[in-house]
Amino acid sequence: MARIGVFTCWCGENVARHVDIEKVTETVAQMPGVRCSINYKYMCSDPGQAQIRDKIQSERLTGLVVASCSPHMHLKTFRKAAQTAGLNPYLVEMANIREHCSWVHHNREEATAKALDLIRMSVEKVKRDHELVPIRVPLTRRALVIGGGVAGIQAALDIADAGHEVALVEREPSIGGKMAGLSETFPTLDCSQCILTPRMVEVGQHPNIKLYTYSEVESVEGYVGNFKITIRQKARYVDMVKCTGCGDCWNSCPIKKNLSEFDCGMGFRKAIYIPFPQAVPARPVIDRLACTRLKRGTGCGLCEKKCQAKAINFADEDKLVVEQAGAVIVATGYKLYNIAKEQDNAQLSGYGEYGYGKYKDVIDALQFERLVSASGPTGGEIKRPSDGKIPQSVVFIKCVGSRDNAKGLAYCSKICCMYTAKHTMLYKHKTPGGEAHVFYMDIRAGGKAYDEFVRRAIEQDGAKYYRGRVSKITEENGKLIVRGADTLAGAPVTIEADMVVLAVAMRPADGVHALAQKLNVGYDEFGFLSESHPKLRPVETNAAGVFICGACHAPKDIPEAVAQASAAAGKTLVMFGREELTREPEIARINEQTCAACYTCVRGCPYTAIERAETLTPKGVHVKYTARVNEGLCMGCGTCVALCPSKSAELEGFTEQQIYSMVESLMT
Amino acid sequence: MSEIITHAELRRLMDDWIARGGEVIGPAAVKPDLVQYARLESAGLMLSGYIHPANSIKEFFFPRSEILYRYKFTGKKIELSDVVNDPVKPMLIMGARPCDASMLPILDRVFNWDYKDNFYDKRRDAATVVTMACTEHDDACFCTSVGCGPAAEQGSDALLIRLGEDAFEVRCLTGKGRALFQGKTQPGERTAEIPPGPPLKFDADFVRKFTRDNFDNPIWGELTLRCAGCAACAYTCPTCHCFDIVDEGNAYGGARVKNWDCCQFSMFTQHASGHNPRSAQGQRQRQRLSHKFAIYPDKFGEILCTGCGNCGRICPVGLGVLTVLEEISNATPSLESVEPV
Amino acid sequence: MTSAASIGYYPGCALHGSSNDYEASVRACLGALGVELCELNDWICCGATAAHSLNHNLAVALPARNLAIAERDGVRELLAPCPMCSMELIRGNRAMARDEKLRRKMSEIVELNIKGETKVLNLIQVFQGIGMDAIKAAVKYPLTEISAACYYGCLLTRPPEDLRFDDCEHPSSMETIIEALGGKTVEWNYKTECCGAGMTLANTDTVLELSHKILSNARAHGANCVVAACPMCHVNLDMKQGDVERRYGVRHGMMIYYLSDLTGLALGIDAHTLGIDRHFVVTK
Amino acid sequence: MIVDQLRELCARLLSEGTAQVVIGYGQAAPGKPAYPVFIRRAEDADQLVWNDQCMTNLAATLKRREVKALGKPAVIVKGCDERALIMLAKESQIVRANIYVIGVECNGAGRPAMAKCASCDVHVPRWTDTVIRETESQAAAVRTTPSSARYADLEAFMRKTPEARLAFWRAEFGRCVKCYACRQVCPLCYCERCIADKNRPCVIDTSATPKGNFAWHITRAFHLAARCAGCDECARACPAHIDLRLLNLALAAAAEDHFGWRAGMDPEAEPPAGAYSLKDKEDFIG
Amino acid sequence: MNETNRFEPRIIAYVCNWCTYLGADLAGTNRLEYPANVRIIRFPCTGRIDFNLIVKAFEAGADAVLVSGCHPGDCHYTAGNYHARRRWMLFRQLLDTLGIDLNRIHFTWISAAEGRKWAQVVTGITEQTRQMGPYTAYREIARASA
Repeated sequence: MARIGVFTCWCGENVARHVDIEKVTETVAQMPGVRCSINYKYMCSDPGQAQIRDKIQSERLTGLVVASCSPHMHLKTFRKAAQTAGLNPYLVEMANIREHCSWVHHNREEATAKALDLIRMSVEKVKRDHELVPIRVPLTRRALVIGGGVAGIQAALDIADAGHEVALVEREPSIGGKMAGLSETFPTLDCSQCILTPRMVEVGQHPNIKLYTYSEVESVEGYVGNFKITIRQKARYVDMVKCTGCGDCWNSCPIKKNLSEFDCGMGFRKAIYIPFPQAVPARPVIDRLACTRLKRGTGCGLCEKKCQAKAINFADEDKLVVEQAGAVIVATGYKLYNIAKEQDNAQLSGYGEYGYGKYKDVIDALQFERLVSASGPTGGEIKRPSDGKIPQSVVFIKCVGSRDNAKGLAYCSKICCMYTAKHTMLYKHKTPGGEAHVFYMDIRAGGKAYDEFVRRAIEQDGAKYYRGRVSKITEENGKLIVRGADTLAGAPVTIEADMVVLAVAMRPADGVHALAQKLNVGYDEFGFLSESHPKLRPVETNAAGVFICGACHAPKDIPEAVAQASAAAGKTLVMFGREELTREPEIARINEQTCAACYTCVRGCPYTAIERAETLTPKGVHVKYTARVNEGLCMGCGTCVALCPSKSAELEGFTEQQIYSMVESLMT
Repeated sequence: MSEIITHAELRRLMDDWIARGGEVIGPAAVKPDLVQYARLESAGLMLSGYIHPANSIKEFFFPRSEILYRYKFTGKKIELSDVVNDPVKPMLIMGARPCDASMLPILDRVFNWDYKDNFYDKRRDAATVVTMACTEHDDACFCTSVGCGPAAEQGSDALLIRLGEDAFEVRCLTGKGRALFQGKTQPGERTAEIPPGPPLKFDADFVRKFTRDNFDNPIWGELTLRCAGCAACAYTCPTCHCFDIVDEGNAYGGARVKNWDCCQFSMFTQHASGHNPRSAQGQRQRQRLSHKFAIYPDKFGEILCTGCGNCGRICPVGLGVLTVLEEISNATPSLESVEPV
Repeated sequence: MTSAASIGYYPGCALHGSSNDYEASVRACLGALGVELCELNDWICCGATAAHSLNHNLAVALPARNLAIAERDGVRELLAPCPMCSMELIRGNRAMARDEKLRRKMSEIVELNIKGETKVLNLIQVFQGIGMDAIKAAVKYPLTEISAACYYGCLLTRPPEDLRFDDCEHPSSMETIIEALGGKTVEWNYKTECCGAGMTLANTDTVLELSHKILSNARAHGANCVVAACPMCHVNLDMKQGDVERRYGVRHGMMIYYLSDLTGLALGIDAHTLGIDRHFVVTK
Repeated sequence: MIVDQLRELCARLLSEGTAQVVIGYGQAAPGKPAYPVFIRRAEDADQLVWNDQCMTNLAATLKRREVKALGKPAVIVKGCDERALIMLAKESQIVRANIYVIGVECNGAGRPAMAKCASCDVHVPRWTDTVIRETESQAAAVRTTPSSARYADLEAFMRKTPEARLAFWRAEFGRCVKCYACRQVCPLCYCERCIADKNRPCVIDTSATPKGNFAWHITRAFHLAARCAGCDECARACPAHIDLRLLNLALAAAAEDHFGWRAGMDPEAEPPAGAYSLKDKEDFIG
Repeated sequence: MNETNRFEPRIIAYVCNWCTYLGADLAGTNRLEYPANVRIIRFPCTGRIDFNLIVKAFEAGADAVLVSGCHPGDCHYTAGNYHARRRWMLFRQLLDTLGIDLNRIHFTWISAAEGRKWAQVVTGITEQTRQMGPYTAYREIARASA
């Protein structure tokens, strides 16, 4: 039999002014199951709480209703008080007779009647509360970082520096990501490689970091604190241990004309190569599609002959490695919108009108970065691809793909305004007398010293900005005819350019969707990964223990990516700082006996916290299929309960019995 | 020599009953394609267009849902309020099929052999049942096989037999019947012909023996494999009388309610432990037939079936009592010796 | 498509009116290639530019009725040689495919069931269906003298998400056909530029300017004729060419052919049958 | 004749061991209603019939444990029945590979044909292992009905006032005795413990009173929202002739309007139940 | 004081914990007075509120029901409100077919910042329901027990 204590609070005058406390106390005392009903001026004060504790013990209460303010205000307070007195804290309910009653209803009779209803409902609810204990989840203090660009590097180093082991997985043969290929960075114009390569080296040498380059995540099992990740190490054909990175192999390789990925197709590499001189690890890889020996199975083998360390292994195969981790950080970065035509999405129709892929001198921003980079294919001289001439007039077009609903991408890629200004500067600095024309929709230069930077490009370096779009680029007599509009002047503009640089939209890197599905992380309509809350949980995801940073989340520049990476590392370290993970026990559970295994809940759960499972006898014999809640993942929203037709799903703290008894208590 | 009543007089009689505050129940077209026994708003007897209504008169004596008592918590006290003595209106059942009225003596025994069920009895006392002899039968009818017939008198207070278009011969069988027709009939020369009922379709004694001897026979499961497990047969059956008692209410009060229940539901015998002694539909079908042809007869000496055929007509998969028994007869060679006469 | 195939044919207003020369050549050359055109029964206006700015229901209902008739009559493929017509029909189909409710509503309005099973084709798609090999095989007089600037205009490749027969901005399918006919083509810059057709009456100056640019660019790239597959383009470049020349004081003298004209000539059909003698610009 | 092909196929499937049981239609005598039969021996294949009395949706038998115990089934489906089968697969109740599906072309079942047949657009099942077609001449008689006719009965009903609609349902549900025939014959009502049988709390009053009956019929209909494959077995089974079809139609129309979804039409399509779209309409939310 | 004989509707509000409940808290903090006819039942999320609860509210004698949660995109659990929205899209159609008065059922999005909206919504619903009178149609259904 229930023994409920009801404690009605005056809240000084706040409740008492409009609610007849004495009447409430007396009426409540008559409610079925109520053992004691008392009131006090300030229930949340020490003497108030002392009364609660005393009554819990003297009346051997089995449940507690505090009729006072909002549970958002003091539920924790009273739960703690109950716990101190030996009552399970989840046997406490509050009736909100202040915010929802006395403060908003000034008719004493009506307010008193409503207060009684609110308490009556809470009494019915608390009678059906269960004793709950926080869920404990064991924790592996090891992190997995996916993506070795600047964000991944930052996150890995932060966690490793805090003394925890990190596995860093990078798809390419070297870490460094897009930033390693950039020329100079805005707004300071410092050399990108000068700031990044020391960090890359640090990663390579860090005792706490295990580096998997040329590797991809194959599958993910487990949940927060206990992930098991299988990593595919692609065949490199070079023994990483034996190899010294001397370069004899690539110097001897006869297969030269392979477009360099690192140079965005603007330069060439060998069939055995390191992507760029400062690569980490500084170990080559053989391009199996280019290598004569690997293609034919016989012949050539020059690299093998030249290698004194005997590191070449043509028989190498992909390897699967399993890593344990408590947290996963996704930092898979971005790619550029392929304006010739995106293959993965029929909506993205490309920008045929700009002739990318047709006219050699129409290039994208990353290609331009390689052209101006001192380590690039032209050694930093700006020569146009078609004939190697120095362009005297360059047109830069912004928002190519971005902010263009007609082409399928509605969002702003955020960094193009800044890097285009940088591009005009770098071009003007290197090409005396050259003309830089910029077509823009808006200039978005919010950031420390950003707008000043753009003004400098326009005012000091003389870049010409036109507010308007370019409609078409055609080629006449070796010139690119750029036809656009200057909407401020209200006139069409035609520029005869030697080269055109397109600031194309940022898109999430290839393969991120498959990865997101393995990790149960959501993504938006453009494929960017979804954070758990846009304001308050910006690096968390709905998959507990999975964090995101960098451009896989949304377009962002280097400082932002780095800041977010450190935030993700910080969140990971907060988790690792605990003894064990405890989670709120007000979560869903499934009655496996009645579950019909339709798995509607599995499809509907926002946290993929419900799994397809099997009920087995103690001896392991199959009884039936069922759905099962993963306690490590459930956040307690209760969506499954509403979706479950047989009501085999139940949410602790908001059970069907509780809700129905509350509604029915209003029938009297 | 017989007593005759005209259709017009019969209507007047029903009208008077309603006018005096009683209720009249009879077959009615409640939907264009559905005839059921229903409360009649105004008098008028439906004489053709159906073989048997899609329900039985059972529910007017033993309702689908009936409150046994109400309860209320006041302060820390519980208050009960009885409803058993609430009055019921005088009820005239007019034009029931003899196979329906025949269920009354059967249920009388169930509700009175030990504990007297006042809820049933007060309705029974308030009722006068006038049956109408059948002039037609269909494939589903098998009254003659269970000791009933087109003009069976069990449970009737008076029996009407059609005499031409608008007159009936009245045979008053009880005091209630005589009281009802007192002064309403004229003597007549003609005596009505009672048409023949359906032919004999199985031997009830054989069925009784078979069910007793074949508790574990897989034939039950085999014959009833297509049973969907609903209660359509039981709830339209005049004689099925299982019920369940539930409390409907909240912490402040409510009512204890008696509802129809059915042995064909898997939950019917489900134990709280999870164990179910009748876990398969075949076992539940066996139970139903055993109850009708062995268990009830063992206790009360009569078959718990009036042969109305509703189960066969209404079953969504055509699995009435008759179908199963015919199959048993077919499947069992020994039955040849007791083939219908 | 096999030879002697039959496809549905939606002429629209232009091919039955001002551009009956186009219809003549389409019929003649497709006939010679073994494709029989079955004109759609009781066809009505496609809605063109006017309907969608007046009434959304009307804009869908007009093409919907034509499509429904086609479906009712078992027409699986429907040729609409006018790109405006084909675009309107395609847009109607798409609107109904995306909105089941609209589809049912249209079925009710036009009192015919519409499933959206009829595929609408333009002239190029029909040629693609016949196949370049079949066309090459049928050529009697290869177009050796022809150096054509293929002009697609603004509509022929649109809407790109529905018309995937060619690249919207850099099309090349017409070139492939001309080359199959033995002709040469030039690479030029105004393939998909607007000719100003919508402004023909309202803003003649713009039309003349646009047409002038198109003609000039074609000539500059060495073309001796322009090939179009749109009645509106043809009107602007052919009929208005004299005005252009007077306005800009130049002599273009550029023959404007329909794609079907050149095909017909290569197949050995005479210019009169093809309606070429009804063009305005005439050269030897 | 279809029936000959069916019998031959049945015998072959059983003798080759492709299926352990063939679920089809049997008939006590010609002209009598056809009911499910469960053929387990090739020599019994002659029990199968095929005619316009084959109304029952045999997909509904698959949920029953007695039937599951018979082994791998081959089941005969009409186009409409197949929709339920597809939904069962979508809801993990069957594994397609573990069932042999025999499709039979149907141009109307029942005499007169059932209401659903008038707007049928799935005369020929497609998700089958074998499909048996009518002869050419019969197939030519295939009806094609405008899809707008699908909801004609509903639209007519909705022209009544809300008060008249409520009065209608009070009368309809007033006849409900809670025999649960509607539930038992429904291929998609496969819960092991129906919410109607749940107490603590009692979501649906056990009593067959207006309160309990409204709660039951609202729940039954809504649990089938965007799932009901429109076989109308519930309405056909109801001994009180409650017009359950109308409720199913209402939800089917809503699912089609909002999501362009028709349950069980496309085995590849993702069901809207348990899912959501950012573009879902919310003109009713203030 | 009440005017005598004025009908006081009973309104049950099912609200989510993170937006509308806090919105109602804010109405309190700002002392925005509104009619005392509404009884709030708190859920973690609108995704938890299933259709049976609306039926149950009417069975319990409610004259109107309000379901309120986070605006699209604001759900504490990211998607619960989207699930709810889809549920009500279909459920309203069923109720409409049954002839149940849709003016008795209200859906709103009210954020934690919209205390004023909460007060306005409750005032509006109370007034509207008062105009319509008691929901006798369903009360009759619910009352007509065995």
